[in-house]
Amino acid sequence: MKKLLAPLDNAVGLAVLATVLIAVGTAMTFFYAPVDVDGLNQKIFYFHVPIALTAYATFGWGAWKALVHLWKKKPGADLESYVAIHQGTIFGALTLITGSIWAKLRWGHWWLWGEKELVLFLIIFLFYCTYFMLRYSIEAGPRRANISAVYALFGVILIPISFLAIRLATNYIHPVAFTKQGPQMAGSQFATFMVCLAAMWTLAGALYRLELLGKRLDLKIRELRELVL
Amino acid sequence: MADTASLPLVRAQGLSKRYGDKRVLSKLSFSLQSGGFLLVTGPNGAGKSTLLRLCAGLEGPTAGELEVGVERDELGYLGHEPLLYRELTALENLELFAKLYRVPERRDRIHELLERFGMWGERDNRISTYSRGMIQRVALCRVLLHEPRLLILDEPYTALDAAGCELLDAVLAERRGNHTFLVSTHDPARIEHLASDRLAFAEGAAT
Amino acid sequence: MADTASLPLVRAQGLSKRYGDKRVLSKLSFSLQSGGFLLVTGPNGAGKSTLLRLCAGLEGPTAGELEVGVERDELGYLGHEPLLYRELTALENLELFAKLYRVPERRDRIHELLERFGMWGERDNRISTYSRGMIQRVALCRVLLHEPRLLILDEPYTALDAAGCELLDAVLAERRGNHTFLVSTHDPARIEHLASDRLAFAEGAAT
Amino acid sequence: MSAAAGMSGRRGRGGLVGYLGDVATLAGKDLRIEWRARDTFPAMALFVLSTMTIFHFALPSGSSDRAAQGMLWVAILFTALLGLTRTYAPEREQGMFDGLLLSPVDRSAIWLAKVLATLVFLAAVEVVALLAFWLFFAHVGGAMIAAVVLADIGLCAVGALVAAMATASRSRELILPLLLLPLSVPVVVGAVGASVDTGTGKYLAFLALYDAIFSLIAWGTFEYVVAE
Amino acid sequence: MSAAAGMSGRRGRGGLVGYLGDVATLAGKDLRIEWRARDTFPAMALFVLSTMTIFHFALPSGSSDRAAQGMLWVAILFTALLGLTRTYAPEREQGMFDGLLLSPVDRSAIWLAKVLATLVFLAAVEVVALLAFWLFFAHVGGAMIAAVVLADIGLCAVGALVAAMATASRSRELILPLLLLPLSVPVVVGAVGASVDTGTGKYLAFLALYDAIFSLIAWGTFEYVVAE
Ligand code: HEM
Ligand SMILES: Nc1ncnc2c1ncn2[C@@H]1O[C@H](COP(=O)(O)OP(=O)(O)OP(=O)(O)O)[C@@H](O)[C@H]1O
Ligand SMILES: Nc1ncnc2c1ncn2[C@@H]1O[C@H](COP(=O)(O)OP(=O)(O)OP(=O)(O)O)[C@@H](O)[C@H]1O
Ligand SMILES: [Mg+2]
Ligand SMILES: [Mg+2]
Repeated sequence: MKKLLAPLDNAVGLAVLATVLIAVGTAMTFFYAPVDVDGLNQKIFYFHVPIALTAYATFGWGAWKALVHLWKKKPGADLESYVAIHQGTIFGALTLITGSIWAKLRWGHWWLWGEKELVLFLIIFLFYCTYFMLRYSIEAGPRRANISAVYALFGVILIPISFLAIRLATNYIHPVAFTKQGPQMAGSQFATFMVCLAAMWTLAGALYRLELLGKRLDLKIRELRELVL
Repeated sequence: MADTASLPLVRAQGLSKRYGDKRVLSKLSFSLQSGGFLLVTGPNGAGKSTLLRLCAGLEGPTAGELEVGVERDELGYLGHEPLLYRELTALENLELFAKLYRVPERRDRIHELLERFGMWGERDNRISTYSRGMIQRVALCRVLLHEPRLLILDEPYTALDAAGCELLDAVLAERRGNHTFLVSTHDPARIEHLASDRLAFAEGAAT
Repeated sequence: MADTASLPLVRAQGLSKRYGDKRVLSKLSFSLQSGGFLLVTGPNGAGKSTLLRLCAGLEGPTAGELEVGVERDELGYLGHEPLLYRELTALENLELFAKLYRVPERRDRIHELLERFGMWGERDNRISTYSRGMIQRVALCRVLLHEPRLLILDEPYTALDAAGCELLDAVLAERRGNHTFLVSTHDPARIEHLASDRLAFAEGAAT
Repeated sequence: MSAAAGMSGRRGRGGLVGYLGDVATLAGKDLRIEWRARDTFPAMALFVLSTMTIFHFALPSGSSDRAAQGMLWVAILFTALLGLTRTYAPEREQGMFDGLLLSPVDRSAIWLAKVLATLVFLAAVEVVALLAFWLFFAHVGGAMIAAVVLADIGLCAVGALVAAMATASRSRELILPLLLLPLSVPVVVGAVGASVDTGTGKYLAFLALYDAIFSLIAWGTFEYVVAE
Repeated sequence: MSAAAGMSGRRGRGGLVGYLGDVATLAGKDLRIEWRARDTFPAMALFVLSTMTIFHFALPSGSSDRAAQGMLWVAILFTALLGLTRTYAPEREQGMFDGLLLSPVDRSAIWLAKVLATLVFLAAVEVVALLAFWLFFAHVGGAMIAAVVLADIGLCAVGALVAAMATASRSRELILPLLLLPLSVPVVVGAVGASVDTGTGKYLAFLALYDAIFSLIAWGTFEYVVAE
C-alpha cells in the first residue's frame, strides 16, 4: 500500500498521474457525460467546479501547514504553507476565468456584481493576493513566517464565515449542485465530475511538489554559498 | 539558586547574525558569569548594538546558540532609542513601566531615581519637550527602575554632560558585583576598571 | 565683500526664547566674527541646541535680535537628527542635497567625502540599515558637502568611534579660520584649542 | 529562535487579576496619549460626517432605506479603518514596540489593551454618526445599535491584530485597508442585514459568532505577530 | 519672524530652469522613496478593487448607473486620501522638514514636487481603477477620463498643501481627511456630474476652474504653511 502511494509523494509521479487523469477526464467530459439541458457550454462545469474546489483545498492545506508552523515550530512548514497558497491563488484565478466564460455564455455578462457569491469569491481572491504583498514587504525571517502563518489561518476561517454571512440572506442565482439531498445530477455526470476533480487535485499536488522542490533547492544553494564564502 | 554566581548568565556559542547578505556577527563565542561586567568595544558598524539586541532577545540569531539565563522582568535594556513615550511625561512613563514590572513601592522608587538623575523638577513635562541629555537621563531611570539582574547598556554615556557622566559612573560602580553588566562604549577608558571581561570587535564598516 | 572678516557674521542682542511658560534662553548677547569659532558648553537642558536651532533659522526667537549674515546655501547645520532620508542610500542622499545646493563637480566631491569618512564601501546601502556611528558620519558628509561659510554643529562627536573623532578633529582644524563655526559639545577639552570664543551656559534642567 | 523565547514573564504576576491590571494600565496609556496628542475624537467624528456628505452627493436622491443604511455602514467602516491606521502609531514612531516586548507583560495583553482603547474611540464617534443618521436619514432602532456595538467589537478585535501585522511590513498604513477590508465583509453583511432585513435576531447572532471566533484567534495569535 | 526669513536661496540659482530642476530632483526623490519602501502602486490598485467590491455588500443590488459612478468616485477619493496621508511621511518621521527648509530651494518647489509625485501615483492607480470599472460596470468615455484627470490635479494640489498643514498640526493623518474632504466636495460633485449628467462641458469647465484657483492659492501660500 505504501509503495502504491509513493508516487503521490513524488513530483514526477504526480505529474504523470495528473496528465493521465486530465486526459481521461477530458475524454469523459466530451464523449461520456450526456449533454445537459444547458447545451454544450455546460461542459465547462467539469473544469470550473473542480478548479474552484481545488483552490479551496489548497487554501485549506496552506492553513494547515501554517498551523503546523505555529504550533509545532516545524522548519519548512512556512515554505509549504506559502507554496500551497500560491497554488491556491493560481487556481482561484482560473476559477474566476472559467466562471466568467461560463457566465458570458449562460447569463450574457462576464460578471454580475449583483451576485454576492461571485463578489465574495473575488474578495477572497483579493485577500490572498494581499498575502503576497504582506509577505514580500516583511524582511525574511521568523517574524515573516509567523505573520504569514497567522494570515493564512485567518483566511481559512474567513471563507466559511463569509459564506455563512451571505447565506443568511437567501437569493442568489449562482447554482448549487450539491445539496443536502446529494448531487443533483446523473450518475455518468457525477462520475465524470469525480474524475475531473481527482485530475485537478493531482495537478495541484504536482505543481505544489514542483514549486517546493525549486524553492528548497534555492535555499540549499544559498546555504552552500554561505558556507563557502 | 545557591550557586548562581558560578554559572554563566549569558553564554554564546558560534553566534552569527546576518542581515540579508550582510554578515554582521560571525561565530562569536563568549560567556558572562553572573555578577560579571562585559565591556564591548569596537569601531562604528562593528556589531556592538546588534550583539546587545540579540542578548536582550529583541532579535534572533541567524546561527549558533545564545542562552540568556534571566526572565524578562529581570532584564534591563538601554538601546540607541530611549524607549519612552514622547507624549507622556517622565513621571507617567516611569509609572507605566513600574506597574508593568510590578515594582514594589513604586512612588518612592520613582521619586528616588528621578531625584538622583536630576529630573524630579521636570517630572511633569512631556518627554517630547526634553533636551537630548534629559531624555537619556530618564531612559536610565527606566532601565534601573526594577533593579534588573542583567543590565544591557548600549553607549549609556551618550548625550550626558559631565555631571551626568559622573553620576552614571557612581551608579554602575554601586551595582558592580550584584548585577551582571553588558555595556558597549566608545570611551572604554571611563569604565575599564569595572570590567571583568572584554569583547573587542576588530573591524567595522567604516574602517 | 572685502572686509567681511572683520564684520560679525552672527550677532545676538538680548536674545530670548520661551516655550510656553518655560524660559530657555534669556537676554543672551554675543557676536561671532567671520572666521571665528564659538564653543558652546553647558549642562543638559541648558539651551545649547535651542540656540543653535535659532541661529540656523529653524526657529524664531521670542524676543531680542538675531542677525545671521549668510544665505541659506552658505549654511551647514548638524543637529541631533541626522537629516537624511532613511529609505535612501548614502549616495542618493548626498546626490540629492548636492543637486539642491548646486555643488559643482558633484560626483567627485561626494566620492571624496565618503571616502574620507570611511563610508564609500557602504554607499549603496540604505541609511536605515546603518549603525548609529555610520549615520553620524554620513550626516557630517552632508553638512560639509557644499563647504558652507557658517557651520553649526550640535555635539558633532556623538556616536563616533576613536578613529571617527580624530577624523573630525582634523576636518575642523583644516577649516578653522576659513569657515565660521558654532559648535556645542559636552567634551570641550577635545576642541578647546580651536575655539576663538566661548559661551558657557551655567545651569540646565538637570542640575 | 530568539534568545528570549524561553523567558516567560508570567511567573508570579498575579494571575487573571494581574493580567487584567496590565490590560487596564496599557489601555489607559493609549487613551491618554490619544487624548493628549492626537485629537482623534473630533477628527474622526467630523470625518464620518464628511463621508456621509460625500455619499449624499455621489448617490442618487430618493434612495431606498437599504441604500441609506449601506451608506452609514460604509462610512463607519472607513472611519474605523482610519482610526485603526493610527493604532500603533506611538509604538512605531517612537520605537516603543521594543519597550513593550521587553516588559514582562503577556503579549496578548498588549492586543487586548489596543482593542479596548480603539473601541472607546470608535464608540464615541458612532454616537455622533448615529445621531446624524437619525436626524437626516432614518430612524435608529435598538437592533441597529446592537449591530453597531457587535460590529465594532469585531472590527477592533481583527483590526488591532492586523494593524500589528501592517506595522511589521514596509507598507504600513497602505496595507492595512487591504488586510482589513476582506475580513470585514462578514461584519458589513451582518450589520446591514441586522439593521434592514427581517429576522434581525439571526444576523445579530451571526455578528456575535464572528466576534467570538475572531477575537479568540486574534488573542491567541497576537504573540506570533509581534515577536519572533 | 525667523532669523533665516531674510535669507533667500534664489540668488543665482538659474531662474526658471533651476527652479524646475529642483522640482524634478525633489519629485524624483519622493517617487524613489515611495517605490522602494511602500509598494504604493500595487497596494493602491488592490485597495481600489477591494473598495469597489465591498460597496456591493453594503449597497443594494441593482443600483443605478449613477450609483455605480458614485461608488467609483468614492473609491477614487479614498484612494487619493490614503496616498495623500503618506505624502509627507518621509519628511515627518525622519525630521526631514528641517533638512528641506534649510536647503536653498524655493519652498514652493517642495509643494510642486509633492503634487507631481502624488499625481504620478494617483494616475497610475486610476488607470487600474478605470480599467476595472470599464470591464465590470460601464463604458468609460472621454468625458469621464477628462474628469478624472482634472479631479486628480485638484485633489493633489489641495492635498499637498493640506497635508503640510496637517503635518504641522498635532493630529497629522487624522486631520487631513477632515481638511481635505470639505475641500474635495466640489471636485466630487463636478466629477460625478461630468461623468453622468448631460452638459458635460460645464462640469469640466468647473473642474478646470477649481484646479486653477486652488493650485494658485496653494502655490502662493505653501511657504507660509511650512516656515515660521
Ligand atoms: C465569474 C463567475 C463565477 C465564479 C467566480 C464562480 C465561482 C465558483 C466557486 C468559488 C465555486 C465553488 C463552491 C461554491 O461556491 O459553491 C463554484 C461552484 C459552482 N459554480 Fe461557479 N462561479 C462563477 C460562474 C458560474 C456560472 C456562470 C455557473 C453556471 C451557470 C456556475 C456554476 C457552478 C456550479 C454548478 C458550481 C458547483 C456548486 C456546488 O458546489 O454546489 N458558476 N463557482
Ligand atoms: N537592519 C539591518 N539591515 C542591514 N544591515 C544592518 C542592519 N542593522 C545593522 N546592520 C549592519 O550591521 C553592522 C553593525 O551594526 P551595529 O549597529 O551593531 O554597529 P555598532 O557596533 O553598534 O556601531 P556604532 O558604534 O556605530 O553604534 C553595520 O554595518 C550595519 O550596517
Ligand atoms: N519644544 C519645546 N517645548 C518646551 N520646552 C522645550 C522645547 N524644546 C526644548 N525645551 C526645553 O528647553 C531646554 C533646553 O533644551 P536644549 O535642547 O536646548 O538643551 P541642550 O543644552 O541642548 O541640552 P543637551 O545637552 O541635553 O542636549 C530644556 O529644558 C528643554 O526642556
Ligand atoms: Mg551601536
Ligand atoms: Mg542638545
